Amino acid sequence: MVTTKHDYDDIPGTYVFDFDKSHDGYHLNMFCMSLLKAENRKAFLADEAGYLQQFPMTQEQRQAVMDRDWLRMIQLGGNIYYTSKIGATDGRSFQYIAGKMCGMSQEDYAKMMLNGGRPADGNRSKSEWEGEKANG
Amino acid sequence: MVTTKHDYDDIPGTYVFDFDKSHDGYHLNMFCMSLLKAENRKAFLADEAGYLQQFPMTQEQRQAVMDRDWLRMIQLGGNIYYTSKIGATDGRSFQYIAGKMCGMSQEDYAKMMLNGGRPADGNRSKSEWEGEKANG
Amino acid sequence: MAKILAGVGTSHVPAIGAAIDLGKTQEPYWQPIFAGYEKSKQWLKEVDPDVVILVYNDHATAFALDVVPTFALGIADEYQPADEGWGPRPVPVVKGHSELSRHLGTSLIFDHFDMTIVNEMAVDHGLTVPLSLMCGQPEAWPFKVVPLCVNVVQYPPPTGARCFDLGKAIRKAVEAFDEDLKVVIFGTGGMSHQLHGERAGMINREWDNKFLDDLSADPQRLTQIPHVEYIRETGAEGVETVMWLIMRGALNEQVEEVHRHYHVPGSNTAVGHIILENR
Amino acid sequence: MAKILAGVGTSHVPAIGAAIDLGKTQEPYWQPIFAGYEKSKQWLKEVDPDVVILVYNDHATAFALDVVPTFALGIADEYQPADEGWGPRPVPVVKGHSELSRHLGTSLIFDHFDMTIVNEMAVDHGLTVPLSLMCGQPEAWPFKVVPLCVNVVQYPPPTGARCFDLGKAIRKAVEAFDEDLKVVIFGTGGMSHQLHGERAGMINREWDNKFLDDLSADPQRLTQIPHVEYIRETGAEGVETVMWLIMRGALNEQVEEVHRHYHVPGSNTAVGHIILENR
Ligand SMILES: [Fe+3]
Ligand SMILES: [Fe+3]
Repeated sequence: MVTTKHDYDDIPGTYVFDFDKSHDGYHLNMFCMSLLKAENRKAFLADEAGYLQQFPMTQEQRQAVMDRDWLRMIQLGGNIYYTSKIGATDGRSFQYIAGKMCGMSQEDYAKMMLNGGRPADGNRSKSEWEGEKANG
Repeated sequence: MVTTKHDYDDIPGTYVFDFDKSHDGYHLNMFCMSLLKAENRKAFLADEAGYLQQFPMTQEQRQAVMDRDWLRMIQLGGNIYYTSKIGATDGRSFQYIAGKMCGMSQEDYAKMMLNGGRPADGNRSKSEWEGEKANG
Repeated sequence: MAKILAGVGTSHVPAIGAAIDLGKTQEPYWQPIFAGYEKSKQWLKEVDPDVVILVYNDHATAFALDVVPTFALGIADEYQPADEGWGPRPVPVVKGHSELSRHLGTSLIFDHFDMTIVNEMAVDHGLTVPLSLMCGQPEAWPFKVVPLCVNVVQYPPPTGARCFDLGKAIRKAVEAFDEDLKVVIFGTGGMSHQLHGERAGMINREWDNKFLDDLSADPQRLTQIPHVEYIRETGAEGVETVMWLIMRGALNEQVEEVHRHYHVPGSNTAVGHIILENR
Repeated sequence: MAKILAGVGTSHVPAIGAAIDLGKTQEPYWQPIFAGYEKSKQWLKEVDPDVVILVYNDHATAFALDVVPTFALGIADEYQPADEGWGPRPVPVVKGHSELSRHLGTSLIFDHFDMTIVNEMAVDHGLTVPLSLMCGQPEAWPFKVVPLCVNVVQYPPPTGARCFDLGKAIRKAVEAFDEDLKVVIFGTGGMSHQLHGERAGMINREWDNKFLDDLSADPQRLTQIPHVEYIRETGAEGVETVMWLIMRGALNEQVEEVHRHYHVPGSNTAVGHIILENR
């Protein structure tokens, strides 16, 4: 495995969905894609573990899905446009998922957005985050 | 309908599969694509007219398929890589279809190929064909 | 001869589509967003285009990760609104201008753009939300659409410079089309949004507005912005604003900004909108 | 550092694959075709590449007319031989070099080639027949493959000049890849063939051989051949020979022709084959 450095590696709290991520997350994301169909959503909710066995994902990816660990899914190659289909299947809003990923309640996240969103200042590079939380 | 002139219009016995042809032949070709699957080949052979109704082709296209009019299919937007799947479904060789399109028996066509193929001389432009047959 | 009269930049947030479809446009949360499009709707009615070239991205709907085209051009007669998981949006079918599309496809490939040609495709909120924002809720869309779908989901998207050059090639092709058509081009997506990770919800109002300024004042600068700057400054998914440069490239060097609207928040993102007329 | 050592041009006629799979290679009809590849098999064993970049076209197998990419680059770990209607060919699975593919994809998009990126795809005779011709019938293919699938079915294919430039960009990307790899590039398809219409079966031995001559003597001339000339002179489907120019573009300006083979007929077409070494 060649580990390439990228100009975006220094950006905090961000997992650029490049070819490496896409490669690692392929089957996780294609599982999410299957949830576009109502009958698949039903089958998934009825037996999550069984449904996930159809897809050659890693066990870690399956666990992250079953735990609804939204951040972990992203770290394991999930793409937000795909994983949010799991949220839709659960009847969760996008803001709920977004909040979870940054450790905020849906209410606090929504309030942050109403107040103009998370500022760019303090959130541009990893060094700005060292020792402190995301600047929300 | 805008009718565009092309630099290839003058080439005889040739139906360049451009976007116009692709547009007109889309459903005909997608029907052919369905024959990649064994169960579809079986269903098609069992009830050709019924099977073709699934595809929003023109009636003329359907008739050309049922008549195995290989040249007509091409003229109506079929692409040879697609229509040859009908030949494969019938258990016909590619040379049989090729011969039919140029009005030759499979034997004569095969013999022409063994003798070096149809020459380019005399087959480059429509004017060379006027009043005579293809130079085989 | 066909002619491009103007360009429109606009966000295409899915929640905006839902707000329209559910009749929530007058609610306090949504009202300020839609207010910014009132003038635009009037403007578009007056321009009355025959065709809109609509640059957008698909969001894991018509395309998945098996096959990801950088530039996919639709050449069909119509495009069905996609079922994104909760039924298709209740909007009219999108009628294509297949002849213009085919002409564009041929011209672009000969001009060395490596287009993916699409004969059949459902269109998601990325394409239909801009139509709703600019046209409201008509029985039928008042113009035909040439969809141009750009990959911005799987990194790397095309560069800003490539997008701008594609816009120029589109303009050249449109102007060579042998039918009198009034054409408007939409660049959609963006602006600031980071939809994932611990930095979700980032908004950079200053950066976004400088981008809007320079669409008329200094588009060349915009073509030189590297992807990493979009990602760092406006959020990972903010890189999709690069699609606006296709629209900009299709316009004259000199354009007039006739309308601008910027609002935060539209769900998780900034909503940006601009209208540029050729002069 | 990775390095491209040589290029191979070869036809990829499906009937050749069938002849191999059915054990007919020594029959009088087929023997002269396969005889021309004996030296090539030996040559390839000696070069012993780690990776082959295999330029080919799909024939209504993995891609249909709904979505037609001009250039589709595979980045998967493996590719299954496709079922083209009578079961998959009995050949080994094709192992990808995903890391090199991903590196190529990124580099090419930043170099303004509008690649379609493919994470999963079956590969038809266009890819597997050249492998059989060059390697025989091994238990496993002796190298990894980066598949590059080019549209030559729906007109227009990319121009010869664009193909040549893509070859150059591939070479640049390969040479920037941070692992010692011996790479060979195959350009496949062609030569003379007209598979449809009243002119089916046309063969132009003279034109084909001039093309083979100029791959080493004057590749610049070849990049200027318009599609209409391929179609008129070598048959409508003969235009797929344009793919050989991607191979040629990836080599040095000066190359040595170490082997050539030309035979008529291979089913409906001319079978052409060449090996060019960088020098
Ligand atoms: Fe978007
Ligand atoms: Fe081929």
